[in-house]
Amino acid sequence: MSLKNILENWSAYRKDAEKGGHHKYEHQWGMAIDLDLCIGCNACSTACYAENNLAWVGPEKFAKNQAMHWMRIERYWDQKDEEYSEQGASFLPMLCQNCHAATCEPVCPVAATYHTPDGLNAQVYNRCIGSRYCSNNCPFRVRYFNFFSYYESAWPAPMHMQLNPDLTVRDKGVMEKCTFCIQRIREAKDKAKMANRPVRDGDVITACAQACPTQAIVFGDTQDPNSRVAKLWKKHQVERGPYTQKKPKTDPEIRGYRIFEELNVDPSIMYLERVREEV
Amino acid sequence: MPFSHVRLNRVARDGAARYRRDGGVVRALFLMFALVFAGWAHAELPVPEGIVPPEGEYEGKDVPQPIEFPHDIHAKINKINCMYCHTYARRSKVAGIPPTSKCMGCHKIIATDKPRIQKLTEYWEKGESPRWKKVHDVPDYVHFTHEKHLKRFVFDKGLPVENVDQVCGLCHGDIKQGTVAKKAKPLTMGFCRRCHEANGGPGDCWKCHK
Amino acid sequence: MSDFKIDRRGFLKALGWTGAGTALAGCDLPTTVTLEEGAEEVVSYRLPKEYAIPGVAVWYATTCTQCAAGCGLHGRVREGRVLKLEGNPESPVNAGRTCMMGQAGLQNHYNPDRITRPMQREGGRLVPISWDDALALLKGKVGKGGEIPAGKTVWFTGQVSGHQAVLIDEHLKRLGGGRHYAYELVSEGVWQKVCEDLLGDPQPTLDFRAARLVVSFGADFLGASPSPVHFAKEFAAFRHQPGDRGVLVVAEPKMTLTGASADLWLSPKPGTEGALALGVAHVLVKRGWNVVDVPAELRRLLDRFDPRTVSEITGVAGHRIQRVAFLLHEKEGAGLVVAGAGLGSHKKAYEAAAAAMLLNILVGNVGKTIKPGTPFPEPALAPRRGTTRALLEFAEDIEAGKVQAAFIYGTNPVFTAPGYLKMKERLASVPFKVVLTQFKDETAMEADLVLPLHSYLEDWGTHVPPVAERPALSIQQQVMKPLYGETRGFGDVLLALLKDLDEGTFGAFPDYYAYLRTAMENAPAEVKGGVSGWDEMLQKGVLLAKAGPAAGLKPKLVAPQVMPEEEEEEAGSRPFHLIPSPRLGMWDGRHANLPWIQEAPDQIAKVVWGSWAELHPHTAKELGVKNGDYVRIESDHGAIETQVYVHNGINKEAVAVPLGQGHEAYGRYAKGRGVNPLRILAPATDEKTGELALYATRVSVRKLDRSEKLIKMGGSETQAGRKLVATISADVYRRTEGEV
Amino acid sequence: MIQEKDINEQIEWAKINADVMRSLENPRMAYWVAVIICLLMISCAVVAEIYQYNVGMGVAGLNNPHMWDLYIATFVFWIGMSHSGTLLSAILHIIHADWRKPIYRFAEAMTTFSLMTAGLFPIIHLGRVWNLYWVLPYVSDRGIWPNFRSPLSWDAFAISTYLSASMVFLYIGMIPDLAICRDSARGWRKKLYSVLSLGWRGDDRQWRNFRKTYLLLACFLIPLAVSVHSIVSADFAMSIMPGWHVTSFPPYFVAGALYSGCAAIITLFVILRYFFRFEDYMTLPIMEKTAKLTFAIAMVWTYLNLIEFASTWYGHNMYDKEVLIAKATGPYAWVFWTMIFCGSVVPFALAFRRLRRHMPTMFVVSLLLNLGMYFERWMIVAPTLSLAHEPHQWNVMWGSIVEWAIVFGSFGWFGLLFLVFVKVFPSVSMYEVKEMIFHRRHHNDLVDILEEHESAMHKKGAGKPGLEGA
Repeated sequence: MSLKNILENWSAYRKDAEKGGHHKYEHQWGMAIDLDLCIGCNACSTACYAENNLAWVGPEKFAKNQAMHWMRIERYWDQKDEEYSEQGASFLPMLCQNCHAATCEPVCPVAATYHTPDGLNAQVYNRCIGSRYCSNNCPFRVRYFNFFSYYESAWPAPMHMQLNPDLTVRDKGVMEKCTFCIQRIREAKDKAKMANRPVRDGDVITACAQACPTQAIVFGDTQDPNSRVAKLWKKHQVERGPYTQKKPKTDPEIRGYRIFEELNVDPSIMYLERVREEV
Repeated sequence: MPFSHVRLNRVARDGAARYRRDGGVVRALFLMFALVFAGWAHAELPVPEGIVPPEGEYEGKDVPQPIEFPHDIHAKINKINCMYCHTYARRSKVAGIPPTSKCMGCHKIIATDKPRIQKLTEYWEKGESPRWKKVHDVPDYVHFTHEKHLKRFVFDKGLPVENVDQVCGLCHGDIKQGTVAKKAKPLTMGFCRRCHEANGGPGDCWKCHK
Repeated sequence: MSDFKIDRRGFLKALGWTGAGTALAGCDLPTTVTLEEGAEEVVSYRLPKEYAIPGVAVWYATTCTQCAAGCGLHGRVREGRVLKLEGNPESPVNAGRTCMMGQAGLQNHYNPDRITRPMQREGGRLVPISWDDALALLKGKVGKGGEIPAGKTVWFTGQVSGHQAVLIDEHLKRLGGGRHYAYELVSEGVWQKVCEDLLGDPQPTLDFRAARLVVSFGADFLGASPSPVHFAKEFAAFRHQPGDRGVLVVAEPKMTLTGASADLWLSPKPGTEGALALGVAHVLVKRGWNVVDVPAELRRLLDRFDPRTVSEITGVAGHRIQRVAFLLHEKEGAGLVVAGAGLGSHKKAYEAAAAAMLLNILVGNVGKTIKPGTPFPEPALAPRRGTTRALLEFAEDIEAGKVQAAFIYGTNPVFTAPGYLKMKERLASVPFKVVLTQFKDETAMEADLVLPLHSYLEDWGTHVPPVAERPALSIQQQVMKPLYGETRGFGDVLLALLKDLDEGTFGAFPDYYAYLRTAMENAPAEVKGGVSGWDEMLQKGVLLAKAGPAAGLKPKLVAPQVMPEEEEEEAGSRPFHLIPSPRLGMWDGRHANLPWIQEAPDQIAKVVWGSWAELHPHTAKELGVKNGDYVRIESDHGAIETQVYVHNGINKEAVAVPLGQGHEAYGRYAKGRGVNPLRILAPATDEKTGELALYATRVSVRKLDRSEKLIKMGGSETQAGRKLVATISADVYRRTEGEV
Repeated sequence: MIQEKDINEQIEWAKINADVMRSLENPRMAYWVAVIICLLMISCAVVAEIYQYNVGMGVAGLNNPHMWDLYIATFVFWIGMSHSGTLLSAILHIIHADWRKPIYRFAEAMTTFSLMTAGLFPIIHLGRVWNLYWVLPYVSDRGIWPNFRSPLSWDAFAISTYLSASMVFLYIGMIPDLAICRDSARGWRKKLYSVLSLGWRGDDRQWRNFRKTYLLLACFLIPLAVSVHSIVSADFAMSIMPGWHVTSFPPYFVAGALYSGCAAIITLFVILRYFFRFEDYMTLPIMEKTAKLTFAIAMVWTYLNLIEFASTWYGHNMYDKEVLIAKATGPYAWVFWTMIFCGSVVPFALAFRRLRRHMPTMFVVSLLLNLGMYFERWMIVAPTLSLAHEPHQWNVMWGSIVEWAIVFGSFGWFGLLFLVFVKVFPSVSMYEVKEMIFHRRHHNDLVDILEEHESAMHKKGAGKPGLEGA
């Protein structure tokens, strides 16, 4: 946040934070994740490790909940008390929801995390001082902190040759999280700019969405009405903004919902309900 | 804006410059001389109209290269365009070093008797490229693209391509005054930001930080 | 591919304008990239390809060899380094998608534990030698007039196909026709046999898109299957047919990845899946829902399997059996019953699979959802499907002294063979063992000669995917220059061997690349599939071949004898069935050396970096164990000790220990983690096919007074009343869902 | 019962000086032992901190849900501790409760030192402490500024202001006493005091200015003190987390702060009284008054606690409720109930006259109260993090040896600062005690006092003690 921003856009920041987000959007990147298609196979998670220079931490630190998986597949047993879990397991791909009214943003003392004109929660690694307030204030718990310096341990030569030059390798003391593959977005936008055309739907696809064997993840610009993701949002009557969905609670016929919507954080990821045959 | 933060910045910048000038009397003297030189050099290089040049000077140190490549001969005397050799600049985020084959393209014939060229030929015949020393660099967490800057300042403005050196010079100084390149601008965040604010570049952190 | 010469240390610095940054951490710590002028080096291309631009990525098409499925890949290469793998959209196997193993391929390629020099056994230990010595040694043993007598040299490999397979055949032919064993632990030999016998086609096409109901008897087609990504893709299409959602029923003793997404997950006692299938058949016939008439013999058999009896045998409730039968009837002709490893691992596996196939025939699925196979037009290139039988036969042949020299490639028998086979000792009795590998795995440790191979991203080859929408040939292209000077391509090594034996035929080819290129350019048209030029082949990466002649499906009704004649012995002292379950990711243990795979939680138990034993809550209560407690799992052939994870996705009579851990070698990331359940298998094979009966071991489980925190992901096992994963019923869904 | 006097009104000025000066004389063995212990505690912390700095925050056992833990709890604890001084010296000064006079000095010192301790913790807990200065708004070449919406950057301002203000307040209040010390000291102390007493001669003009300044600072300090802990509470209240997002947090925190502060005062009261033989000044009645004050605040705190529980309970916010129930029944239950016991039950000991007058009891009680208050801070930070909205990330942690070592060391740091203070500066305000006695002699009648004062100023005789100190 430069002084310019503070002085000129302060009220805008404040008001629009209540309305949910930035004062003017170029894009509003978003996702739709179909939980009925998700088979919980971990492909997205591993793809994320490969794309985003995620450090693997090893068993000891994993045991301490210090793992760094931006994309984690949560598995829940919904029929824990029955004899057998006859409807299988419930899988939930959980990643940063890039909320428009993000709770992580206002609390960062140095504005290392802020809302971009693309509708993303940016995390500027080299501005972060590691107060970890943002992670504390994230209802989804999807912000991961570099508790140690993993460079030597996670990428012993020649593994470091795999590192993606389009992102920083985060060092100890820095908060990090899913960026919706900002490097891919940036590349697509640069390409579009060089060709003097707007970014088209399908120009950007995140690593997880690209890998997903069942294509359960759809990524795109929810602001562009013709994008696949925007159509999905419309179809399932999920809208941007605070928790005032058209969907009446009684009507179960629309599968779309956003997690912790009632907190009014206005997430950018719509989940589609899992369907199960009543047999 | 109620009060000019530009002024504040100038204060700060001078502070930064002063900070940079700590380094003993010798260096200070050298630097004073250099500033004079730089000022003169700057006068040499016109700024295309419609561009507010980024403020800030920097006195880079001399970097000995494996071959003392004479930019002056190529660019100043022979008027070779920057992008003839640094051809990736308009197609990629990096300007790149010209492939050895490109050098040999001319120097199979031209000036083959010069020691520098013979050294080059050695490399070529060994099937290697010279290991140049990197002079201009931005931190690893910065995303800078040459292509977009060239598009904005050269092609979109319809600036004649033979004057591209004026645009390059905004951040690289007047390279063609000397032989091997020497850092002439601070290339710090303040340097970039001031130019962005003056020329309406993006102010979004994530445009440049990765 | 990028055409500049530079040593590996300089690699990152190559075109360092962006390259150097990659190696270095981004924040203001000592690891930060230095901005000091002249501190870093920049090396330019020497003679660049026109498409090679520093800072701009180039994509090369290649083929994944992390499992035998042969998915098409695109490798993202920048500054000469492969950075990321994505699926090749043109591949009929994966259509642009990948699985976690494919993603982790990078770590296989960049693995710090790769061996970089040939090694020879000298007095018990492996010492580095030069390639010349290695080849000389090979020449002396298996070269022209080598020590090894004709016909005594064998190849023991994983599933191979394409020109590598051709060259292996050529090699064996020239050595007097030794045998080529193709061994895959995760295989479906039984199912293939059943298809061959009952349908007359070993590999019919399973059309998920045409199916509205899939009943799986222990077939983990989404997870450990011949082609996980392909089936996942098909499954997605099957699940979301516009307006009509496919229903998945899975019957298996331990919940696999497939079972986890089932609408109805049934847990028959291990080994009783066949009975369950017959129970369903019984209902079908009794209700007259069968579309083909049933021979009297079969009818007599089915009479014995009324729901009540069957639910006694299997422990599955009667109304569930009725329900499955009804579903099959309701979706008549649009159902698909598959059987796989889950049950293909008991002594009666064949019969059980036959019973499953019986259901298909009864409700007339054959021809509708089960269609004639589409074999690859060129049999010589077709995959040599790996089976577990191959392993057993290899072991026998070693005993019988039929093996004097063994070339081992693409598999790790010492680790994956059941303990009772004593593969280590057996191999020792083979005079000359050559292991071609990237890593010092358990088998390599036993070798007389270890030849370091390129990683699959450095190597050339062709692969024919075993399962695909249509027959195809996937080209494995070198994606980046080899990391190490001393490694060689598998094809190159084969070619070297062959040149020595038959200079006339193979002398013309300087290297495998040349051979491959010639072979492909002169390949028959139906293989090339319309693509002519070599460059175009490389660009596409996959050639869509014309299907060869398929055997028509001739369904045959038999009466499978699913019940064992005598009751299982030692059931008393060994109450539990051991289920050494393969899993997507770790597979049969070949990926235990990839940190990304180790750190990726198991899909069901969410445990990382180790082994665990899955137990049903009821069983756990009886044993008085909870998560993290250590138990001793003991069979007649040994015991293993590991921690417990309790969940209700496993049969009460079963204890599942996942495969893949318990390596004694295989690099820093794999060595000494967890336990290997294969160590304690009881010798048992399927009676008909002789396939290894993986799940036929009875064990006892005893609590140890040792307990540690189970290293797993996730705090709460339930959603704790939140709306995280919401579930709605399918009929509601059907009323509303149009196409997306 | 007989109304007994707060202080013996017949003490001679000279005796007061002598008594207080005695506390500055060369220390006894016990003092050095205490110093050594403090130094050892500090060295624990220093070693731990160096290790943490080099290896990473992970060694403190922090993890994904528990991004904050004891560091922040301790930070809040020390901040709270700091409020007592202001309470006694400023608030009671303004409401003319003159019984505060013998004891406010060390309370004031306590304020400053606990702030100096608290200030360390935000620094210790930063992931990249070398960039600490980024939270301050300074003009930089990069033209970027801190995020003024973040409670953490408010903390930075609030605490630094409070610290500087209370230091000045402490110092100003000491000047006349320093002059007294100067007159009787020799050696390095002479030099020190002469510099610090700013040439105080105790003449009329100086006194007038002095009183103005003192009153002014007092008025300035009171709102500051209240705001500081409100802002600290904002670190939690401004968040969205269940158990943190509570409207009543600012008053709750301030009450808690005064509470722990008073408890600490009692502790130090007892210690000083015992070691420095201050029975004449730190008298039982004063102790009683302090105890009563503490008791009142304890009740306020308890009340606010109940308010918070009730609002959570009837608020029917699922997440809040879960956290509350988990606090009472979950793995942290023993901490929670200890806190309730120490914070709300133990203070009833202060309701009994006999106990109030029994020093050892008061000592133990005050320690218990502070233990309770420490646990309170812990219970604010940890449980919320261990089970917030996302059940998948639920996890309980108890901190690591490194974390505990640093927390432990902070007490040593505070102790050391205080030990140094009591030996270098008079821990009882001599001139104010004299004032107090003077007032008492004249029945606290302000008018009389002023007249007396005037006359005293006029016919100032050599033997006749005046207000100007000895």
